[in-house]
Amino acid sequence: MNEILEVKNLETNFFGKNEVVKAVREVSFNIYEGETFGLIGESGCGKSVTCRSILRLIRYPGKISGGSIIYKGINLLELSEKEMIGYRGNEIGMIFQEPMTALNPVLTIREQIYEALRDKKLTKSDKEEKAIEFLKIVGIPSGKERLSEYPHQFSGGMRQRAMIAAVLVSKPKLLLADEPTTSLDVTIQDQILKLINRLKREFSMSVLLVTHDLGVVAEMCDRVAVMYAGKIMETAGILALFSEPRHPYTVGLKNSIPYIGSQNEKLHPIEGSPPDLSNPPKGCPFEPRCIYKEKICEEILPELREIKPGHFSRCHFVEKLENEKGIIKL
Amino acid sequence: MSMLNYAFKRIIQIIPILIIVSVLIFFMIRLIPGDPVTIRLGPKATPEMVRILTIKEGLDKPIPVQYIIFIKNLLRFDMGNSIVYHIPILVLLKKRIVVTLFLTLFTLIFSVVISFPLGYLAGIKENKIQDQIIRTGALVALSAPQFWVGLILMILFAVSIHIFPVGGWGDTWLQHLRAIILPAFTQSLMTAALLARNLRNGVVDILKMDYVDFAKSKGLDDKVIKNRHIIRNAMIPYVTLIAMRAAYMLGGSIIIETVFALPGVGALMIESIYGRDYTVIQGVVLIFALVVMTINILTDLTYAYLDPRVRFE
Amino acid sequence: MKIKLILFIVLLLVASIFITALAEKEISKQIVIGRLEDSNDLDPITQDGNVNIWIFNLALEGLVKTSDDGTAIEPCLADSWDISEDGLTYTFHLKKGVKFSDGTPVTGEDWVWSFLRARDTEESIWKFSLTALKDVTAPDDNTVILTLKEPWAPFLADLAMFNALVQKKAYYEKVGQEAYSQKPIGTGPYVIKEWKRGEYLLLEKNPYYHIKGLPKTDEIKFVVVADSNTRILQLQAGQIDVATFVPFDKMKELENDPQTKVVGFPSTETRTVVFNHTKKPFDDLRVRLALEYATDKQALLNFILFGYGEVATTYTSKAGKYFNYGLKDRGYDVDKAKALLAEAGYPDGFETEFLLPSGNQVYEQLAILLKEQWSKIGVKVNIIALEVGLAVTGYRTMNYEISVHHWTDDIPDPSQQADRLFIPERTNCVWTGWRSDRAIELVKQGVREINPTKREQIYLELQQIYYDEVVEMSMFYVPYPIAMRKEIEGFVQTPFGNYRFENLVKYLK
Amino acid sequence: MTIVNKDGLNNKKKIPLFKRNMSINIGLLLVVIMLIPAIFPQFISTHSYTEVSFEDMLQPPSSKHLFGTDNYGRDIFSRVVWSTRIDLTIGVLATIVPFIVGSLLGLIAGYYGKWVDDILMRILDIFMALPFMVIVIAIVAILGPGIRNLYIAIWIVGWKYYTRLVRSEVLIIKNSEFIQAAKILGYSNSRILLRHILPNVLSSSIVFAASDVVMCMLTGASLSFLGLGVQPPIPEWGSIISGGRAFISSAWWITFFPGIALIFLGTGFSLIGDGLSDILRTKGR
Repeated sequence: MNEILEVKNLETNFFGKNEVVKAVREVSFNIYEGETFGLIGESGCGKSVTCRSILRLIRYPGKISGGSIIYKGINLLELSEKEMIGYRGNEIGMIFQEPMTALNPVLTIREQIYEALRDKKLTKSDKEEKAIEFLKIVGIPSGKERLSEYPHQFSGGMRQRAMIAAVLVSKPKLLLADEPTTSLDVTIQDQILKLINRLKREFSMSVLLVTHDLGVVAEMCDRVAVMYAGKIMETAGILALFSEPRHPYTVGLKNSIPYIGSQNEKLHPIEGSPPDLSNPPKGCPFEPRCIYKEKICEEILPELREIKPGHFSRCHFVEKLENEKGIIKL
Repeated sequence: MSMLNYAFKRIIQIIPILIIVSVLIFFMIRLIPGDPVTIRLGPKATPEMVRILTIKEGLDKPIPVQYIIFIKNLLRFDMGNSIVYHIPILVLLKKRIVVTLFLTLFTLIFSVVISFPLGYLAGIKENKIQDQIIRTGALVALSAPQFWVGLILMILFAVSIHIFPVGGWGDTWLQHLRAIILPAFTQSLMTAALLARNLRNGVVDILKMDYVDFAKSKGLDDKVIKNRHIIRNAMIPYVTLIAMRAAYMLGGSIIIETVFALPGVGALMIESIYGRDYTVIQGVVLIFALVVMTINILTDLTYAYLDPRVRFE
Repeated sequence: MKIKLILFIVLLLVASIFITALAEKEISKQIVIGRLEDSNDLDPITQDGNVNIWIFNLALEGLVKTSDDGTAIEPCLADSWDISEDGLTYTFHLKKGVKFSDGTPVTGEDWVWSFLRARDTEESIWKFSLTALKDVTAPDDNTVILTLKEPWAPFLADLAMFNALVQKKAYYEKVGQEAYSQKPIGTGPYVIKEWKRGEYLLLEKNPYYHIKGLPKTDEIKFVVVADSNTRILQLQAGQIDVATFVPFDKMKELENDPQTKVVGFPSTETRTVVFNHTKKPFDDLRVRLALEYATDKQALLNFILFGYGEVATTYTSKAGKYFNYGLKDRGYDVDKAKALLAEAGYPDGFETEFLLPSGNQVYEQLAILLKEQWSKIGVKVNIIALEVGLAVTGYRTMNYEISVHHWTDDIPDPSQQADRLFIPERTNCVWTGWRSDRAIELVKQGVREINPTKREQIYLELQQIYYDEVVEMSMFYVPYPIAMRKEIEGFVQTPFGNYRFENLVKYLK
Repeated sequence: MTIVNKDGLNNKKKIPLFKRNMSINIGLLLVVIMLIPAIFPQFISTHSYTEVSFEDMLQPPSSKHLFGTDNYGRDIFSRVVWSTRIDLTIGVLATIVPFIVGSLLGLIAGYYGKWVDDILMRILDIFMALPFMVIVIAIVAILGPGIRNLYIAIWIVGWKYYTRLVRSEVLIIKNSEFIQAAKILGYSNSRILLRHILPNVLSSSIVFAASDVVMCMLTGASLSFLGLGVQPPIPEWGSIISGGRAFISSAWWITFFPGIALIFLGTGFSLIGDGLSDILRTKGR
């Protein structure tokens, strides 16, 4: 199984008038062909920024200040803007969180799907055919009529489907899904996730799924990276992550969601709030909220250590956690 | 509601407003002390002369009666004769309107030519030096009194070097063209400034929009994004503003027309107020009101046309 | 020898070329005149103001006309006339073969019609000038006989007025009042060719004009340039050839400009500062005198008229008939003024309002400067510049304390102005509220007295009364400020404002 | 899932307005500079602004007369200085009243809707349909000129813009949760209007007001320019300019300097308005 994408020490900063917000700090992970890789964390932890960095969609005053993003052996960060265009869409597609804002309100769905079909040879009728076909694929019936409608005439779920269609027509190999379901209500969420799963198989894509929802991760992902305050705290296979999490933050996350059939209904939200990223603590960023914290945590930022094959964690007390399995309710 | 019904509904709404406006203006101008006759005859006219002329002009009748006559004629599309010039208002207005239309048209052309590139540039260069310069320029332009700018331009381009005539309208179309450039430019400064700011802010906001990124993520090149996704969306408020300015200018730009001695609607308006040429004032104001409201309706319709999200209630 | 000869011939040729060049100086076909406002009614009977009056002499003519300097009555369409002893019958012997501008001959019928219409038209505000006229007859096309109800001294002068001009009856009856007021037909040097309201009035040479070779210029174009400043700039830029109503502050500049020249044509215009006699303290002669003494008229003249015109001593102008040269300017004397004020019971002066129409630069200057000068005797002036209509109303309703205005005669005779000024029924003594039975008496005599010397005495006395009473404060006699391109010759404006353009030409270099 | 929602990108420390916005600073600076002549003209002006002298007529700028003299020989510099107070007051006073009245009307129209709204909007339509300058001139003509009536005229025509602005804002905010909540909690309308809605809808009309000050100054100047403004010989930039108009070919300085002063002050206010709108826009995002 070979890598399709490798992110190494990615650094993305936002340069405000009087401060620099370090949104993504030395993030590294990789995605294998055909797998779904999850990136989870509270909103603002930098997961979306990481996602956009891959397509180099970081807006002024943001800037990718370091690291490398290697897609099929090519470092995207070294490409010219012109070369980059070649990768957007055809190679890497992206589904945005808010279809309402991601679709141009004054353009018909037709225009927005057609423009993704960049093959010059295509005639109008070809394009229409394709568009309708893909609308059907994403589950929008009677595409012919819907094509000439505007986004605001679509329901939330339909809009998301339409956007997915607009992304898929150019058959990307890697699909970035930035919180694709956050803006939708639960029933629709499930449909969309299922849809993504199905399409992933049909088009044999790899997927990077960005979400703050452990449930979604559990349902979709093969491997997961947990992000906190712009850093990766833990990376693991989905089972490992849930069965034996090796980072207090991950634990915290887990304890904060109800489990069907779990013994006690009591939930443990994580107290406190993430650090200010314009001057991150020099120690462990999670330290202030951590229940295992000790002196050292303030002083030294732990390494991301491989504690088991394929299982990485950034904590001084991985072993301690291992011994106290008890607190982890399954 | 369909566009047509909507338009129709709006057009119906015009009528009562027109009626109220007509009443307002009719009585308001007659409230102003001084009447056309004494003003024209001057302070030393004998009461006898005044009496004769008042009767001649039909101003001896009670005001309500005059109003009824006015409305009667209006329904026959006759606005009556100018008290000062003794010719039909419409005849008098025709050439004045030509001047004002000409002025408005050129002002708009200048405004767009100036504001579009600048506004767009400022937008995409948000907070960069170009943006700063353009915005400051716009601010200064906004705070510059038109009559002053007009005079200064006159000194520069008409008095020192005779590139343009110093006011006046001329007889041939060529002269009209030369005559209109300075005033149109003067007037365009403010409009251009407003438009440029409007476009700039529009572009700035749109650039923050996800759909621009989404378009990018689809691998579109900058040209397509610029034309299809940025400009097209930014045009909506821009075009609306242009229409509003047009409506404003069609009222006749009293200041500009005074400074450049252009025989436009504005000049006619102020002449008529000074001369208490009641019939002309009524006529012009009514026409103006009609034009403004029509343009407002057209604006809303264009807006609806450009922005599919707008629905008619 | 030969060479000399050749040289001589060459010189001869060159010289001849020069001479021919000088001989026939080319003149322009059209002359453009910039004026303040457009005419509004060209029917001399129904029209109502100078904008029309001043141009009638170009298109229409009467039996007599005033001389260019306005002092005398000259024959026009009448070669000569005789007046009966009782002064009730005027017989005019007409010039032969005079044609209207449409080529048809002038008939006696036209004359009779013209006079009766002038006298009897209800909506004419000028009827008053012909009230004495009893009857008109034309025994033949070369004689017109006018008979009067009573002896009327200014009658000849009245006949020189714009409403006594001969017009074509048949044409009027054909086109009707409305069209006629756009384009009357007469015998004058010019014909109305085109009139674009508010823009220009185009006059064209009358091919049938009764004086051969005149007028010299084919077309006269009056353009409306309401804004004085623009008018001047257009003159300097050569867009117009003549600018009327030149602001006096501009005259110097235009005089020095190599392109232009200026003329101040003497006029009957008198500028006066009026007092409302019905309001304290202006009912008191001493106060009026004090203000007169506190006013440095010469300084004001220099300031406002830049030396054009002269200080006025009475209500009528030198250009008018029977001017009283005996009256002298009282001069500028602040102490005397203070004394008078004190005497009148205002030792530390008083506060008053000065009403004037806004936008009139000359009036505004006058007000501002008087404010300055009068402050020296403790009189505090508050300037109230009202929009024209408001100003006129305020003035006519005597709702003012001090104001300013001017007067111009229409006829070369003092009777019209005297009547307007001294007969309270007319304008309440130009809205001063002052009245003098002696003056009223004199005015009545003035129009009946045929004997010139006796008549002169009457008007001299009137001027004396006005002077002694300081009815108004007469300020200046103001000329018509005209500026024109250097190439313009023969521009004439009579003291009554009428334009005379028979000899107006523009030389092309 | 209870995840403490805190946006790492936006939790900037509260930086005081002035630090944050340059144009406001500059704008304030300009205005403050112009306040000096407005408050202490007597110390700055070099001559009396009314004193006329035949000798000094139409003098070009010199050490004696910084900005030269006009056709009365009056010192332009001193006149420009003395004008500042008047124009400043015109600008501010002419804006405040329409701002308050207009905003309140907009508030009422927007909040109560129904017939109140209808009536107000129809009136607004009528005012919109009448040409601005014509009304102003007519009103000034009816009331007679002078600063007081000039204010009234501008007030009468000025309110409509604020009404429109505020009304549209109210319509948006009216249906937001917290207003609904306030209603459910049974707060009185007046309390909801003033405590909850007003603070949220005022911003845009404050911004407009800042730029409106300029418009009012220009309108005032324009009216004086047309001879309907302040009474002579009181100096006012517009009237100085119109007075100098006759001399633009010979004495440019009469026209030039008051214009500059007007632009200077105008730009000051515009900058403030611009800055404010910037802040609001960033807040809005």
